[in-house]
Amino acid sequence: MGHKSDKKLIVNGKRADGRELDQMRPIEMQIGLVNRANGSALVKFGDTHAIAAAYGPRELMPRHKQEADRGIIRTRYNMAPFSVDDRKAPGSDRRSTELSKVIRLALHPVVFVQDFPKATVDVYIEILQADGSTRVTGINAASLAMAAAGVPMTDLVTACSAGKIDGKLVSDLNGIEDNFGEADLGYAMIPSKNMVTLLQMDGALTKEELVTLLNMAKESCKKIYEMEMKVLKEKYEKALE
Amino acid sequence: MGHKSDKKLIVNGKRADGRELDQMRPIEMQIGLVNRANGSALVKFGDTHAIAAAYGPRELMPRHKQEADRGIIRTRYNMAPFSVDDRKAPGSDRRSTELSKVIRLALHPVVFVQDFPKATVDVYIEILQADGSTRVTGINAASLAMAAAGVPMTDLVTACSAGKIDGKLVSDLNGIEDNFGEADLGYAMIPSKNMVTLLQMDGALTKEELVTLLNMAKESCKKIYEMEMKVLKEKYEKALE
Amino acid sequence: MGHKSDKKLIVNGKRADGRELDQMRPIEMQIGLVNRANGSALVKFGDTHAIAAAYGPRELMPRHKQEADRGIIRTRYNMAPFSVDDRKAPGSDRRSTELSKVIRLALHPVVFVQDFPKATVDVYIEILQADGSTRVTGINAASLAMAAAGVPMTDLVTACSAGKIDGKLVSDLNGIEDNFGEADLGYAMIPSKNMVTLLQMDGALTKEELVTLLNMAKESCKKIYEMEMKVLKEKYEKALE
Amino acid sequence: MRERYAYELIQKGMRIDERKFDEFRKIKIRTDVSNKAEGSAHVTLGETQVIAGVKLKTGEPYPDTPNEGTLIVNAEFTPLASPDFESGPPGEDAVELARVVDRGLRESHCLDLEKLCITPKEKVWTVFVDLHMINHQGNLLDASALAAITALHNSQVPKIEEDTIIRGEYVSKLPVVFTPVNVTVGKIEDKFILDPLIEEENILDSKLSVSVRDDDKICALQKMGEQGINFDDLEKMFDMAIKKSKELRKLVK
Amino acid sequence: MRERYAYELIQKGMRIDERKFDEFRKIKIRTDVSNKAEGSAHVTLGETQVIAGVKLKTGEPYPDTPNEGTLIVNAEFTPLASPDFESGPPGEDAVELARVVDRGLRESHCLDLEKLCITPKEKVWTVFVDLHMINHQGNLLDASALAAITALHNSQVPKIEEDTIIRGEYVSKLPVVFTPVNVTVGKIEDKFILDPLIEEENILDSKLSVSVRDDDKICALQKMGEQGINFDDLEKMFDMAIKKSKELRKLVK
Amino acid sequence: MRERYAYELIQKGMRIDERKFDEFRKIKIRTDVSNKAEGSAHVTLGETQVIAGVKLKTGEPYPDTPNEGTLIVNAEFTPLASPDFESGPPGEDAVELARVVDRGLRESHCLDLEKLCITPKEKVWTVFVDLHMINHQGNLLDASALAAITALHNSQVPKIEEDTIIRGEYVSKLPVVFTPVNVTVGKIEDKFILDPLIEEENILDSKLSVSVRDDDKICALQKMGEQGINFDDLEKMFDMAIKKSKELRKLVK
Repeated sequence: MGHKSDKKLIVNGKRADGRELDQMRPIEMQIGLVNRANGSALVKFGDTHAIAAAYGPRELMPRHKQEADRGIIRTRYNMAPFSVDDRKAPGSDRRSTELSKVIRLALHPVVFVQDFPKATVDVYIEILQADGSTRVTGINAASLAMAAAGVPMTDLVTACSAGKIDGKLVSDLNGIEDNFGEADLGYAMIPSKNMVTLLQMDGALTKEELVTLLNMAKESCKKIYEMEMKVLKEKYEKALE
Repeated sequence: MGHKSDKKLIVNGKRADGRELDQMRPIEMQIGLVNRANGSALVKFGDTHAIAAAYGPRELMPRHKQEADRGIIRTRYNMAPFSVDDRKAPGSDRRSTELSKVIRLALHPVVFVQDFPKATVDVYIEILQADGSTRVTGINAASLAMAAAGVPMTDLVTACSAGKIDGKLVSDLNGIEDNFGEADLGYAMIPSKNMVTLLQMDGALTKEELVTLLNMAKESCKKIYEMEMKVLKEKYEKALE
Repeated sequence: MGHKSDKKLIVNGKRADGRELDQMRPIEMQIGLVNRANGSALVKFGDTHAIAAAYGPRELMPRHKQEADRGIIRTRYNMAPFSVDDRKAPGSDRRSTELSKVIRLALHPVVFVQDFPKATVDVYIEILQADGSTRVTGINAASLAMAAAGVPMTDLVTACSAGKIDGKLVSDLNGIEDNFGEADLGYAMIPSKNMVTLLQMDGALTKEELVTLLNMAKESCKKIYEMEMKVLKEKYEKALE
Repeated sequence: MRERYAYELIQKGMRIDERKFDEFRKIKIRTDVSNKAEGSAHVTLGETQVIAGVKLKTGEPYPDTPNEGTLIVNAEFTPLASPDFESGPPGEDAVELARVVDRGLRESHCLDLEKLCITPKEKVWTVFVDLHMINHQGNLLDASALAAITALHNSQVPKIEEDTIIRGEYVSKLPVVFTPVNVTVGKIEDKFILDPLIEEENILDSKLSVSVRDDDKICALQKMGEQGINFDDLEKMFDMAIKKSKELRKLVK
Repeated sequence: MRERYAYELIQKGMRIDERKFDEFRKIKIRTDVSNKAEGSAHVTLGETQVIAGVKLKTGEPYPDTPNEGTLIVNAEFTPLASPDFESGPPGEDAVELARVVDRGLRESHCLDLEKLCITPKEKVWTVFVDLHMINHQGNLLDASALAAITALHNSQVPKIEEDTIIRGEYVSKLPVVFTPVNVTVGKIEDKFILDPLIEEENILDSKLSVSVRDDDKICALQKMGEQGINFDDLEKMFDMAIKKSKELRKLVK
Repeated sequence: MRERYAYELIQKGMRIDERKFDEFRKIKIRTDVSNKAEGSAHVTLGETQVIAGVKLKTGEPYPDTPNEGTLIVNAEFTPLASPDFESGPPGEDAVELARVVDRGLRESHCLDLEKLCITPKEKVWTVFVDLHMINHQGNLLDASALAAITALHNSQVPKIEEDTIIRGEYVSKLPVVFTPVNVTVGKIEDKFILDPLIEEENILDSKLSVSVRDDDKICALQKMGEQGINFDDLEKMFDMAIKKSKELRKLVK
């Protein structure tokens, strides 16, 4: 946030990539792909592509890490070295360590962990192409992958970003908007329960702006939720054929 | 040791900071502070500040590291990144690895390890400000922390430094004296038993100089011992009130 | 392979170090040296010196890595920091990781792993001086060390290199030939079974050249095998005296 | 035990240490606690203690901000501070804390980074803020953020002569223009509490960390904890944080 | 179970998925699958999937090749791709795969490295080929090598202005002059199979990876697996690899 | 078993291998044992074997000693040398050994570091002394120190042309001006022994490593072992070390 720049991100009321302020990029979702996993999904928010695979519930090893009365969730968020402008050195860094944690906590509220004591559900997210909003794209992919894997869940978690650029509040930041904008909100929720499970913001916003932004994010999540339900339904119908 | 320098460390028979040759810097000791630990202490030798916390005896994990007939002691000596002129990168290095070992062995002789089989006493030392003699300041803090924690011990371990600067033998080196002096002695002992438990020297000394230096260190330790007993006594008396 | 160079590696039909094309460097073998190990050997191919020590079969720890019905072999290939022109930083790197693996697999076929379930044979190879063909020199040392340790084996593994330099096929590459030649073959076999257990090549060879090279390597291995049997026999005879 | 007790009290509108839900423990702040640092602060929040130390080092600017100094925040969960902390590289909790404090400082633009440029494109000051945990009795994050901004306020810029830093001599104060403050709001069922004790932290459903600037703008948010937060509760949590931030900011000198 | 079945079928000259011994699974290759990369390829080999991404970076040349760019191949066995892969630094299998692919590319001289020199002795292009495993259903090595050479064929060299790489603008194609292809021949007792499924890989006695160039020259060999290979079988294995390499090479565009 | 036997013998004034308390095992020193090194030495102390290799590299001087070369000592407890050593980064014993040898060399000023300056403030020689354990039968420290100083004595300074080190060509000997020698005195109850076997090391109460220079000055001390040393015994231990150091020094050529 807040890199100084002469770049105009909004021209004549439209964003540099032609979108309206509250318009998300084209979204694609696909279930399957990684057939070694119990469930997997690919989600694209414009040029941001995230693939996720879920394994488990499976026995947690080493044993002394098991919990007797509940299962655990482990997540890994990882960017492919070629997913960004300057090659990213492989391996985890501070950013991916934090994101892996907040993603785990974003998914946790929907999972019946008490249904798989001593076991783990492992969710791996790979960012293949990064153009902003990677963590929320990854959460959507992860949520679909877990659902496809049959992990016991109350609902899907849906996620999106929003932010402030050139003084305006907008939905679904792309990479340039993320780098040169004034504020960036990462958001995930359980639509059926009106529960927020990821909330990260950096920037500088009045409380009123923040509340408006949250409402925009909530609206986006509703749309994403419908798409996710549709793709899951198609998957199941296809499976029943 | 032995950096060439034009710095005069002794002028008119007094050291740069105004001390006599055999004079230690002002010493402060305080017990408590880290109430999550079983025992803790802060010790200041002039501008060198060390805090230590002792945990245990507590069960040693993983289990295959336990010893059936005795407990173990683990120590960690660590410098805060801001404790030195040029920021120290966090994490252990070769120096701290060695110091953690010699500190552990300096403390070991007073501990009744056979009283806590399968368990460990963990002693953590943080150097918050470094102006020479950090390891010995840390040993004093550690010894007090262990005593305050009720670790079964025969006695306290007391520690101090001594050295040779500008051709003279002196007590309690500060940072500049350590860097530009001719020899540096790190020393710890169990006063009641006349036993030496830490002995490290670098420099170039005749045997006679070394023996003199050791006697100076022994004297210093006696004084430190009295201070330590006093602060412990106050602590206990306060506890009994 | 394939560094461009004006260096002539063959002059008047002889190699830079005076050898004929199919001539190996002087080979020395010695058993013993590391008496803490169950078996050890030093093998020299000219200026390439490798020492190997074998430990075991001994219990594999941690226990969850044990296999109920067979033992395992672990190998480590390591170059001493001073064994090469530019000091090598200590510790494993990608090259040594790969070589440790291919060496393990080169030795594996001769070992009766089912004879030591839950146990491990550990073979450590140190390159003290490197002048080409280090991995194959190391395999010969390892094979002798294992035999000397009494590891249950069907036969020895013998190893050598061959390659193409200045357009000619040659046996036993030295360091310069390895760096500036056109192809490099690493080869190990079990002579009595005509079985190849290491085969690595880099360069660019027609199939016909490759086959010729393999036959040269096979011949070299026969000679090495005789030397190895001789040194082992001497060892045993000496032991019986 | 203590957790169960804390839970039952909160149900009744009370807390173990008799505080109100929106009340912080007693705060003591000492500055200049490590004389090798360019600035430092020791924050005591009840029994919780954190030291922040600021060190300056010269380095290259980032290519996209050639005229600006850089800021790096690091946190050490020293094993000294809690029986639950272990030696070794920072775990995810330490990394998260450092990054949340970092964002609060960075996004508030509290440091005038352009004043930390020495030679454009070539040499700038790197400001290291190291957070050292001394005793963990809950709410390390708010204590750390408070220690960080206080240490920055009390830091000085060293003198440079012929490319060498002259340690101990300073040319100016560090250019601090805002005072962001962090307030974490804990949620347990339908109750909201500030400055949780460690026993309370262990029973919270979720937490929301809010970093607030002098002008009441919110500069960083981080939702923590295993449960979700009801969307409709967010505004209330922002209000609690903004209100309390004014009080905490007065303590920073 | 599946392994036993695969074994019994092979004894009878058959395979689980009804392929011939020298038949590869269906291959699909998509290029430009990651738009931040200078070039990329997604190879599907039956159910096995690998992505190769090429990134260019400027760096110093090696002292002994002052006029040549450099090539670095790296492989990530992401835990996504198989229940047997774990997070953490690359294990020996990932390192071996990367190094075998590297040797196949390097020894074939498929890249004209001299064209990747920017300023002799000072600045050259470093070509990173990152292999990202997506789904492991056997024969990752051949799929990776195919992805690598395809990605290189589809890569471009970025524009440089005043020492800065202009991302997204390109001046030329990467100078690829050969198309090495990798064919791994699996051996199980006296049978030889190509493109093993994972169930087949688990029962192979040994494998021989052969990298073949357009002119049928062999550029890299790597024997894998716990058992030896009969000396007299080697030539047959080379022949199988050379023959199949022509077929695979046609797929690279 | 062996330990118990060693203990009982020592009580009677005897040792397993029939040595006197102040007697070293037979020492053999070979130099130039690794021809890629600038100098090397292989020390055999009874069955204990250590190789020291010296390599020179150019680098920057430390800011506070701009006209001096630098010295780095590293020790590898290779798993080859003992069933108790493990692969992986150096443990605390290896680090301690390297640092004690380092201090003995450094504090004795045995190397004239000013002669290792190439260009003041910019370029100096870094001297790496790598200690490689080959067989551990006790007293690795004294053997290592002996190998280190011998290797330094036999090292040469490579030629430099146009900033490039010409490997294999040398311009001078390494400027070694002192010959520090390390003698470790072991203590078991009221007995003092030199050059302990590994069985003896395992039953020692404590050890004192003493590094002695040609002029009998003591340059480094390191107390090791789990028990304390009586203050009044120290002088006797120094005397033993100084006396024996003269004998060992004669072996260094």
